Amino acid sequence: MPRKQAKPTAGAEPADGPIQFLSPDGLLEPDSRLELPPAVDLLALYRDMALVRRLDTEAIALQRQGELGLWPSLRGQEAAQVGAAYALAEQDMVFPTYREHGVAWCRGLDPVSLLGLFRGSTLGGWNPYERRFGLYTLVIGAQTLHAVGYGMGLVRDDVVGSGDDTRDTAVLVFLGDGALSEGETNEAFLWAAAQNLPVVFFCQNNQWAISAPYSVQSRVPVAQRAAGFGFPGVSVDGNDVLACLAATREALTRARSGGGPTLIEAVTYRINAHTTADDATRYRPSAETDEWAAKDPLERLRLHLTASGGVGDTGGVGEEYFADIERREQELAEHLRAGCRALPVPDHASSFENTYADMPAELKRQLAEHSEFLASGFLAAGQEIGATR
Amino acid sequence: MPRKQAKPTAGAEPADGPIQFLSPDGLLEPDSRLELPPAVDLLALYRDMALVRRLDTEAIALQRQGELGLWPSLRGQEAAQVGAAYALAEQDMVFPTYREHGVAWCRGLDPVSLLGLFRGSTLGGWNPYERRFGLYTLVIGAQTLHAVGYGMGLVRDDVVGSGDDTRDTAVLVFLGDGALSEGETNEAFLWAAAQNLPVVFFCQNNQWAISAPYSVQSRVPVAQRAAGFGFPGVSVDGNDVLACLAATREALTRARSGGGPTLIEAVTYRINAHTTADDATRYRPSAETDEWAAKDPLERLRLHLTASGGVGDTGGVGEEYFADIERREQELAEHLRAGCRALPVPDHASSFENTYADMPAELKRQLAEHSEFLASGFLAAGQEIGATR
Amino acid sequence: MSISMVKALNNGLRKALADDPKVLLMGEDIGRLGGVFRVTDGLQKEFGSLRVIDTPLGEAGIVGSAIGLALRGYRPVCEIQFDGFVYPAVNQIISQLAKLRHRSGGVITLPVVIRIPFGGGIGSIEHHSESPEVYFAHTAGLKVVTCSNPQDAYDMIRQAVDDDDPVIFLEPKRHYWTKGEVTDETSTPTPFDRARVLRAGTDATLIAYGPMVPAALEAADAAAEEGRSVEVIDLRSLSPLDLDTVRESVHRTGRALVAHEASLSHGFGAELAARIQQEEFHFLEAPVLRITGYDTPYPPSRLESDWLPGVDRILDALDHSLSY
Amino acid sequence: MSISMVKALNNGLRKALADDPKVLLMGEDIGRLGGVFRVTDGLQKEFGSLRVIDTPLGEAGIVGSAIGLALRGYRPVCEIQFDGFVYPAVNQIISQLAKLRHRSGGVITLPVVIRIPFGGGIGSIEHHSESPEVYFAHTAGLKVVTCSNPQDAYDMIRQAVDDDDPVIFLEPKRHYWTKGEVTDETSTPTPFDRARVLRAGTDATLIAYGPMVPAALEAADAAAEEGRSVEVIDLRSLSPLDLDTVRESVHRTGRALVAHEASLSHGFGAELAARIQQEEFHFLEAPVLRITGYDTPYPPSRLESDWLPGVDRILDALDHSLSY
Ligand SMILES: Cc1ncc(C[n+]2csc(CCOP(=O)(O)OP(=O)(O)O)c2C)c(N)n1
Ligand SMILES: Cc1ncc(C[n+]2csc(CCOP(=O)(O)OP(=O)(O)O)c2C)c(N)n1
Ligand SMILES: [Mg+2]
Ligand SMILES: [Mg+2]
Repeated sequence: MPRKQAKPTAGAEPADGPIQFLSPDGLLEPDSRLELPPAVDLLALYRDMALVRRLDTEAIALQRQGELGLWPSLRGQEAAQVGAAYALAEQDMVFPTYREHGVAWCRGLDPVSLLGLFRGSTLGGWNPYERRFGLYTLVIGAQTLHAVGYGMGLVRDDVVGSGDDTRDTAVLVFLGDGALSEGETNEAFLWAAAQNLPVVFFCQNNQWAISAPYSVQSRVPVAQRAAGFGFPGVSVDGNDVLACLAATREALTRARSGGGPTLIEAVTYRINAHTTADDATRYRPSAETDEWAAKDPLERLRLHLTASGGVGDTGGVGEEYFADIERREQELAEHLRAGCRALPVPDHASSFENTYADMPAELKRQLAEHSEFLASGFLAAGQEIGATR
Repeated sequence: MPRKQAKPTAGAEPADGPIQFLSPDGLLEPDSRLELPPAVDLLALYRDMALVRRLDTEAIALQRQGELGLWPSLRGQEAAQVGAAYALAEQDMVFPTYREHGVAWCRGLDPVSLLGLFRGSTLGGWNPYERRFGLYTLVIGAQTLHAVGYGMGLVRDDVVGSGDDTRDTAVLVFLGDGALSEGETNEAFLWAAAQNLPVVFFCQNNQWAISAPYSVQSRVPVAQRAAGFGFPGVSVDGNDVLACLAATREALTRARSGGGPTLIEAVTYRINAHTTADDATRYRPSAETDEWAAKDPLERLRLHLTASGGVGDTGGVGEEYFADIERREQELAEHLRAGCRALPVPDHASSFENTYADMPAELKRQLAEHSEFLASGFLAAGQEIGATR
Repeated sequence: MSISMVKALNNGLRKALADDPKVLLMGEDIGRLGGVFRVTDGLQKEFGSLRVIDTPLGEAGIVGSAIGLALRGYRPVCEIQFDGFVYPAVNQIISQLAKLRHRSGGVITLPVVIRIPFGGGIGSIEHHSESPEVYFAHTAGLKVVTCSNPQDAYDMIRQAVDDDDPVIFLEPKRHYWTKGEVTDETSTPTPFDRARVLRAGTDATLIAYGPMVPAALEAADAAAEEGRSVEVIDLRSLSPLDLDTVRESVHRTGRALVAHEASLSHGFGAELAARIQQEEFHFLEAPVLRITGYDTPYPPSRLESDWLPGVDRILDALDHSLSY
Repeated sequence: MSISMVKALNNGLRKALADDPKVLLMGEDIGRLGGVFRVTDGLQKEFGSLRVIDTPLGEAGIVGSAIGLALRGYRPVCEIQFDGFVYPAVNQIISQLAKLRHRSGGVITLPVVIRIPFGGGIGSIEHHSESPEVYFAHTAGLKVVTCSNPQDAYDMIRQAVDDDDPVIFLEPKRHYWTKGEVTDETSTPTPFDRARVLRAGTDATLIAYGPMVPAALEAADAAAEEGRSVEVIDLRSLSPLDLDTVRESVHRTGRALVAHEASLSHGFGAELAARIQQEEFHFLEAPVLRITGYDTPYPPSRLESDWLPGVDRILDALDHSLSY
């Protein structure tokens, strides 16, 4: 498959509003505020977005089948996540919320590992050090401070602004529009600013925090928040994978080189309900969802790729490319289904383990008592233990 | 005593930096960014600043004599506090930190009531509803959210933007530069902004949070923080009582009329140590303190008042004015000394009372047990009870 | 009328809003959505968005501004979406809400209710199944109550709103959908700070609250079949503690067991055991036993029915108690 | 060498910083000023401002960023300026710090120490005399320790820094200036999770920790003059609890008393009482008694010596215990 590079077609540029390269019709246009990234593999980008969407769709299906307790869908946010992830260097560290399945995918995590938390078979699911992708954080905003501390560690490790590209490191931390309202998030902003830390805050403003529209949180755009703390804020079309990639790349490069933090607002939309447990029809009109569906991040890139002359000089992309993606999607779906069902139900002892580095005597006693109880005659009647609903 | 009004003398205006009307040399100059308040009783302002300084000096003396456990001095911040307080309408509500003795004074509190908290004879000291002056808040930032809630109440009481000056009400909440870093303060900012609440945040940037210079908290000026949340921020010379008054008056007027919150930064200086328990020589050079002493807020107004032609058309203020202030200061000092020593040592039962609206049975039992213990033979040896240091 | 606990709470809140214009509800997603558990369903529509307030996403802000509202004469009822999200509000709860009456010598009254769906057993992910009651019960100045059935839910939420002290109102989320008869307001409900004997017995006293009450009753039923007479007490109020009711019972039975979901160490049972052993020292025939969650974080949901104390562990403990 | 507890902590932290470049100190005013109690005096000068960090004024930020630093391989020691200011950090402590090892199946190790000067008796204003130990001891995943003398302060702070679990390190501020012999590092200190019998006795066991230990010893002295032999245990570790040492003692003496400053209800003594009455049921000659602060906010300083439990109340309780 040829490595396709983005090259802008001529056209008017938007005067303000979020930075956008790729319009909903698939037209690629420059934007004076940001350089179009020079080396981008559009075909890979599209493929990953498509696979991530499939991952999401499959997880929803698994939830419906009762295999997962819950699933927070990323549908509509593929461009934001894949674009941001493509800007990462291997050594960069990522702190996600609970919705960054697309980033996890691009980081190379086995997608099955994302399911355990929602299946209730684990509280974690992967080794955060292996792919430099932190555990999902459900407490809104909490991870922003972990990112700050990690960034403080990078400074102390002397891997910021050394000039060595393979060493210099940044932190990319994700947050939602709702998370902007937590005190902890704002503390993270000010620590990062005051200490000029290599932390990029990537806020997916998907317009909703469960049922709260963005207007409940703020009357000014997300990116403006950063100025108040003294660091740059930038707003990009979150459904334009190129804009997301370009802005994140610029911010991460600055962060690695010692230029400090950036807040990126990716203006996007949560197409599905908050999670599979939510009913979005109670609080938002379907017209809004329809409007955003027309700005679909995958569709615009597909249009661009298939338009004659749309990608570089090679003309439109052919059917075999899409067929290949479809094949990979099928494989992925099967992998997820099989992997999900095969996720081990943890041993009862695992509830006790790793509470401390070494299990304290009292906890050992509790575990022994519990094991004995489970092994005792009571186990026979043990169907009803616990969940007396 | 004649009611003296501020009238600007001609002169250059500062291009940027904090808004200033009254220079350290006592020259009154206009500032294009803010209108000089039309009706200001400069003599009253100066007198209150002088009395407030004396209050502070006396409290420090009382602490040295062992009558108070601690005292947070306001020295250097008299203009900020008195200026802000003069902008209040009677119906406005004030939420202070622990250093707003000057505001308390202007609100008409008996200054003796300020001493109880620091003498350890009470945890409060006054009725916050009487003079619409909240209790001192020692937990940094906590009061900012109370101000927000109170402002929400005002909106619901329909006393915001009704157009009736005697009814429309605002909240003035004080905070320090250090308080800008607490998550709760930032939540207060965003709630006030998103709901357009009638809350004026008055930040005395006295350059220090105990030993932390402002640069530890932020790399941009205080007032800039507000823009990030979408409301106006303004910076004034905190040692210029007229600038403080004018900016607060403008902000409170806007708030009362439904125009939403404002953040005011009063750039000033904490001349003394953080409290009487602190040793500022450990962390800041005396040269800095000297520099700020030259910008003394009282001195500049005194210079202005005594300069021939300095106040309106009536010429310099005469000796009898200052003699009168001195008399009042003496009275105040005696009142404080006598009042402090006369503050009642609370009854042991008071520790138990008012924990709940009605004392629960268990607490009654504890109180009875405690009273019995105190009345028992053990009381004889009771000198050592408690503080085994 | 047989309704769910959710509906009972909804009715109670509606009544509170209708009775007193100073009552406000505030929290994340409580308006349009009606709360993630629908406890406030329809109330914003009925009372408007100034009285049923969709707040920004910040728990410190919710409780801190509720304090300010109370200072202005309002009676705010805050919803914390899940037990595990109350911690950002702990500073305002412990340092401000609990203390301002005392600090002000009784001048300040803060009739703030903080509703928290709590406990496990519904298959949730982490932070959604916590039992934080002791953090609040240990804090002087707060009242802490919990209901175990729709009638209590209806009565107690109204009593909490009427109360002049700050009340932490814990709702056992796994019983949200349990239905029960709820009679209307003509009845005179038990004061919400009193425990209630749900089942009389003579061999042992089983004390529970909120989520564990149905299991306690079930255990007593099972024990009865084996000829053991277990008295079951629903504490209802965790602070203040209705020790009289507990003592009267244990004094008779000589045996006490306490069940709760929270971790054993420093869980609610510790205080009960400490009280009972002190007050009924000469009358206890067995030590006070505790049937509780373990000293670990709440487990992933596939393990929760294993981890949570249930009927069988209660019966096991009962055997143990009776063996003394 | 006889030094104060402040100096002992200072020496311990200096040693920890010198021994391991990954050790960092962070907190408000800990650098130039050396902390409001001077525990970190001189350390920033010696180790630089990248290792001894003056942080912004935000406790959530301090603990949250300490977690991030630990994720990057550092061993941060946070100072919370006073007990009453730890609450803004409680969300990070309870939901993140305590749980991440468990959540990650043991992959994540967070060797974070949170130092908190705690307790009353120094004439401070409110929020400066709190005893929040139970909030942490009830939270699985945290270790909670406290020292009562300079030698322990020196040893235990180093053990806390070396420990791979998060440690809440409570410093009894009213004994900060108490001097005591401190031997250097050649000694082999008692593991910091073990209690220590400070004084042997046969008639009753008096259990204390941190601020109350000197009063407990004094009370035992006074009792000895009246011919009563009181064994005094300094718990040192509040979580995990060294129950073995407690049981062994109470088993012999048959009587237990617990003293602490925190409020009675759900205070630390509750758990001790619950354990002891269960484990030593047949050996107790009197109920476990608690000598504690009352169920009120901490009083203004003019009342604190009245409110705080002291030698006389301990002796009173001892009489009571022996009267059974
Ligand atoms: C501290 C905290 N409070 C409340 C919640 C409940 N909650 C879960 S997701 C959510 C909305 C988050 O919105 P946003 O930050 O915009 O992220 P999105 O879900 O849109 O990706 C809320 C309120 C939580 N997880 N944590
Ligand atoms: C939540 C909290 N953390 C820490 C403290 C300890 N403390 C008391 S005053 C202070 C500095 C406050 O500085 P600033 O806000 O600038 O007010 P200033 O004292 O200068 O008036 C600190 C850290 C506190 N009172 N509350
Ligand atoms: Mg969102
Ligand atoms: Mg300051």
